[in-house]
Amino acid sequence: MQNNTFYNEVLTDHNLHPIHKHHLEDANFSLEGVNPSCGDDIILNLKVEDGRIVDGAYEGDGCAISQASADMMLDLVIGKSKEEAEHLADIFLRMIKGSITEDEKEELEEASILSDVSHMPARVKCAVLGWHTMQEMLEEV
Amino acid sequence: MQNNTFYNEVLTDHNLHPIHKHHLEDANFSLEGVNPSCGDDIILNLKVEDGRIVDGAYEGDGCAISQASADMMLDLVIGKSKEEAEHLADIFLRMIKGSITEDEKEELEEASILSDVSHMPARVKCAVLGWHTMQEMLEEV
Amino acid sequence: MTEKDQLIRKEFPILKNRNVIYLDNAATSQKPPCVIEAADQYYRMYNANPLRGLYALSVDATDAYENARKTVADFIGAARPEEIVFTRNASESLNLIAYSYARTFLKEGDEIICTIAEHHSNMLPWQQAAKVTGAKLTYLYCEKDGTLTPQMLEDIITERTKLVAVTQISNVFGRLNDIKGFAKVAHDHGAVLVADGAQSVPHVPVDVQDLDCDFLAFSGHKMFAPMGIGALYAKYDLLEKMPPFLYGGEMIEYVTTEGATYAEVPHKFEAGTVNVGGAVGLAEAIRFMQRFGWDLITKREEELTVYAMEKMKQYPYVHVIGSEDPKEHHGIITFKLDGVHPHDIAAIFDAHGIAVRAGHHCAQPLMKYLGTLSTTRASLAFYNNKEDIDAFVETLMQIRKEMGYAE
Amino acid sequence: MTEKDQLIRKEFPILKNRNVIYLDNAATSQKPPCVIEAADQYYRMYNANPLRGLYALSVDATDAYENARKTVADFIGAARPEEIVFTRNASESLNLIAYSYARTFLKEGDEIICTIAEHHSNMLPWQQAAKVTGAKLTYLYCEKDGTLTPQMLEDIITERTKLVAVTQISNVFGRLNDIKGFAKVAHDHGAVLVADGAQSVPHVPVDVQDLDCDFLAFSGHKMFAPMGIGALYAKYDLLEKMPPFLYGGEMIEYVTTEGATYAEVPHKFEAGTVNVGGAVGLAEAIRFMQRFGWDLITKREEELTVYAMEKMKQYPYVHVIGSEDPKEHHGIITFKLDGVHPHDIAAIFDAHGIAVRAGHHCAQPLMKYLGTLSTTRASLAFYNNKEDIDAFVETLMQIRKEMGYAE
Ligand SMILES: Cc1ncc(COP(=O)(O)O)c(C=O)c1O
Ligand SMILES: Cc1ncc(COP(=O)(O)O)c(C=O)c1O
Repeated sequence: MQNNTFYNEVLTDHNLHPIHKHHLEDANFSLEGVNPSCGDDIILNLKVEDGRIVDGAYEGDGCAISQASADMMLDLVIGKSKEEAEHLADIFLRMIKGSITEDEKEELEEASILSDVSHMPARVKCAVLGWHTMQEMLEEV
Repeated sequence: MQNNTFYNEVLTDHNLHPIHKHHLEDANFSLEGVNPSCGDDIILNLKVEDGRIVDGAYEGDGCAISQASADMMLDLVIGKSKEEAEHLADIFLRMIKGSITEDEKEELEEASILSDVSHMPARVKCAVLGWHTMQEMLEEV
Repeated sequence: MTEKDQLIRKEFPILKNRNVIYLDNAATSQKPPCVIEAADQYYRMYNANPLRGLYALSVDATDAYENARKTVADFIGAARPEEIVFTRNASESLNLIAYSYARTFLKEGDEIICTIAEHHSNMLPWQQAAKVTGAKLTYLYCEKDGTLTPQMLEDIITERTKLVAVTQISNVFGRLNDIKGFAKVAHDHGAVLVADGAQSVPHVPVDVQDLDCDFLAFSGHKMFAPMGIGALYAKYDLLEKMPPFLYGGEMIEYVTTEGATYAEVPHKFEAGTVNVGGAVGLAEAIRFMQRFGWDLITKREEELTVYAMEKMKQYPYVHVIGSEDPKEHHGIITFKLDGVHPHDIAAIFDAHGIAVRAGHHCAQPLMKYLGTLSTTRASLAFYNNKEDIDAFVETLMQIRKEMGYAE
Repeated sequence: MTEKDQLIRKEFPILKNRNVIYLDNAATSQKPPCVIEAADQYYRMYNANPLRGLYALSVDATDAYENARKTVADFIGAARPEEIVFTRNASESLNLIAYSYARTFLKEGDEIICTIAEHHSNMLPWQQAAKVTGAKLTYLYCEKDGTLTPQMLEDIITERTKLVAVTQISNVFGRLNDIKGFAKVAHDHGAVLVADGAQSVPHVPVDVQDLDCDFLAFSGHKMFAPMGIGALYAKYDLLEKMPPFLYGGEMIEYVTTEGATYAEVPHKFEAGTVNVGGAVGLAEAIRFMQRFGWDLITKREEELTVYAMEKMKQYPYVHVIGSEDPKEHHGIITFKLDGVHPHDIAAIFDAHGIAVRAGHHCAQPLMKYLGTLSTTRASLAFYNNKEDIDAFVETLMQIRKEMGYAE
């Protein structure tokens, strides 16, 4: 019996004890992202001031990968400028496609533990749900 | 190269030089029989008096089997009573299904050369076209 | 493994080749070599375009195809081979009924009833037929444990009801519905009964004449046959009066620039070159099942279901959907595990070499009715054994821990 | 046999096993072992229900299926894999267009044009679509030798014409039509161009982007692949705007009791469990063709056609339908033999171990236009050789004698 499941402590911790899964009173940007095939569904809320993400949170339902990915994303982008967040999203999405450098991977900090998803085609959509939602949202900022 | 084709002299002769392929002025029964899948098409004409087939002929188009079969059938039934003709049709159709006795086969005279059609499923409809048409017609007599 | 287990397992080398514990049989079954080889043998010795050929190969291909039809007809107790139309899968069979029968014979004011427990393939075609004809689609709601009785149909059926669609075995609950009873109620009110046999034909003996259903749809690939071949059973007189569905070669009698007349049943529903290889594979799959026999198949599947559900009952975090009685599951065990999303459950099973399915099981309206978005399903075939169940349950009880729960 | 002949023949053991000279390739081709084995290998190592599975086997099955789609897309030069919908055969592909596109976007007063030379599968769906929508179906008549030019379309097309259906290679004449030219005329008048590729995709290089056709339908079984798999190519934006055809599992996004939203192109057109084994077989058949290459395939087929037609010309009782130039036949030689019915011709060929086809070739309106009910057709593949042609011609010249004629 193999036992190298990909659900390590960092991932399960973000899933069971998310830091950013809550309502955000004073958000000025809000967008729902869904994965029809999985039923994953998150609502991403950001508070953006002067082109900088000053706060963020998400709500919703989904598998551990979609939830933990959104939580780690918010860890990473809160406090960053729109451009920095877009840059990170770009790296993350390329990581999931399997094409980034080690240096870039480091920029993703904890979120880099999801790199194995590149070998799990059925879960790609879960991992990128939060990031795609943020990307789309930032186009409006 | 095998050479046992089933087109022997009797068959080809009835096809190329049919005795009964012509118009019949004073027919009192006429019916068209067709094989949609092959395009075989014959019009059978009989002159029936007092329950006896006193004359018969056919017209139409089709493969050698359908034409020769109709010609041999008319050879056989002209001069016979309705019941005798029906009896022969019954034997013929059973021959094509592969289930008659040698004695019965003899009753069919020349038409018995078509017994091999029982091994040629695609040609069964050709061989029985004339006979089926006659059967249907005799129901009206 | 028992000796019997080993004997059966020998027929499914993929399980060993891939070292997989395969518990997704409701999605598709594995194929024994005899089925694969029957199709091969056809291609190696008899392949031709059947039906119109005047040469030996084509006659052989026609025989192979029509004999397969007869095997299928006999297997489900049809009155005659012509009552079997070969299709691609159960979904196409159901669409054929919806396009040819429902769209022709139903009209505004009429009613279609289907149950809330249907697979999308036995629901969407009726939604569409209703939309196009103006008929009304009414849902028959099962109880939360999946119970559906003819009496429940009796309570909602009306004289306007023209078609009732019910699955014989639900792919979520695994419960065997009383098709004979439903057919009686439908007929008493002048409606036809469409049975979805996708999950039943592979797992329980089916006799369409006894059930008296008007239509039965099923797929080969769920019963050890290749993909790409399925069947529609319909009563002969219905097929006679239904218009064609797909138009083209092989289904006509005469064609002119103005229109066409159509070939005899069942050919009028089989447009274009038919799938002889698939039909031959399906016939061999049926003979394969018959060699083992229904006794063995149903007994093994039931024993394993009982064994699995007894074990699962011990574990408080797991909740099986449907009846508490394993005998009402026919090898289909759909469940929730507290605190873990089904997709994560399936992924962890996969990491342990176990194939189960997670999601809505093509039954979103049923999921919604049950108050969930998705569930996990283990589904058995008679080639599964106790070791499979042991591994399944052992892994199941580990998942919450792997996901960070204390227990 | 030349060395090359022998090399190619090794790929088709059925011809030796059955000792048959197979000249009915336009009906269906024989299958090389590599194709049979590719499907087998799938069933032995990768079989699962694809698309929704979260376990390794299912991921493998999905890859196998989607890679096959890519192989097909590349083979015909599609802009992207999503432009390929897998179907059962060319007939189903054409019906899909008729049901989903024509019945949705055509209305009373509109016009459909199809040629008189079409196979029933590219004519009956339009007759039906015309009947249901109230559009008018107009026939474009070819010349008696099969000639069809874009100018002839230009002469009859109107601003009301919304769809034009033309075969790329007729299964009776064998002539290659100028689809690019037809597409241009159709587009200039705001119509879409449906090309029937059933006879062309197996025999000549096809590049849909160069042709600029909107739809292309073809079958696997005529190009060395198993039966039961075919394809529809359509431009992406057309697929996007077309409604689904068959409804059921795997083609939806969300389903409620009220209705549904549909999956992305091409999945929205692939209801129910897909035929992975068939798709894998088709992809291998394409690689098989690519290993030999178009140069070899088209050259051999042309040489054999020239060789056969030169010989046939010597015999005064035989009359080939279509062009006098063998290069315009693409391996399809349809003919009449004076005084002998095609069914008898085919039966005599069969007695000599030669498989040819006799009948209307699913083109009754064309037969009628040519003033006949049926004809005989020999059709080649690149695995045929000169010995086949010699035997064919020798037998052909014997038939009248066997039928009782002096010569
Ligand atoms: C020109 C043409 N179109 C369409 C078809 C239909 O192909 P299928 O029978 O595989 O659907 C054929 C084959 O018979 C054909 O020759
Ligand atoms: C109950 C039920 N009906 C219909 C289907 C559809 O079968 P297929 O996908 O083979 O068309 C399935 C299989 O998924 C099923 O479980």
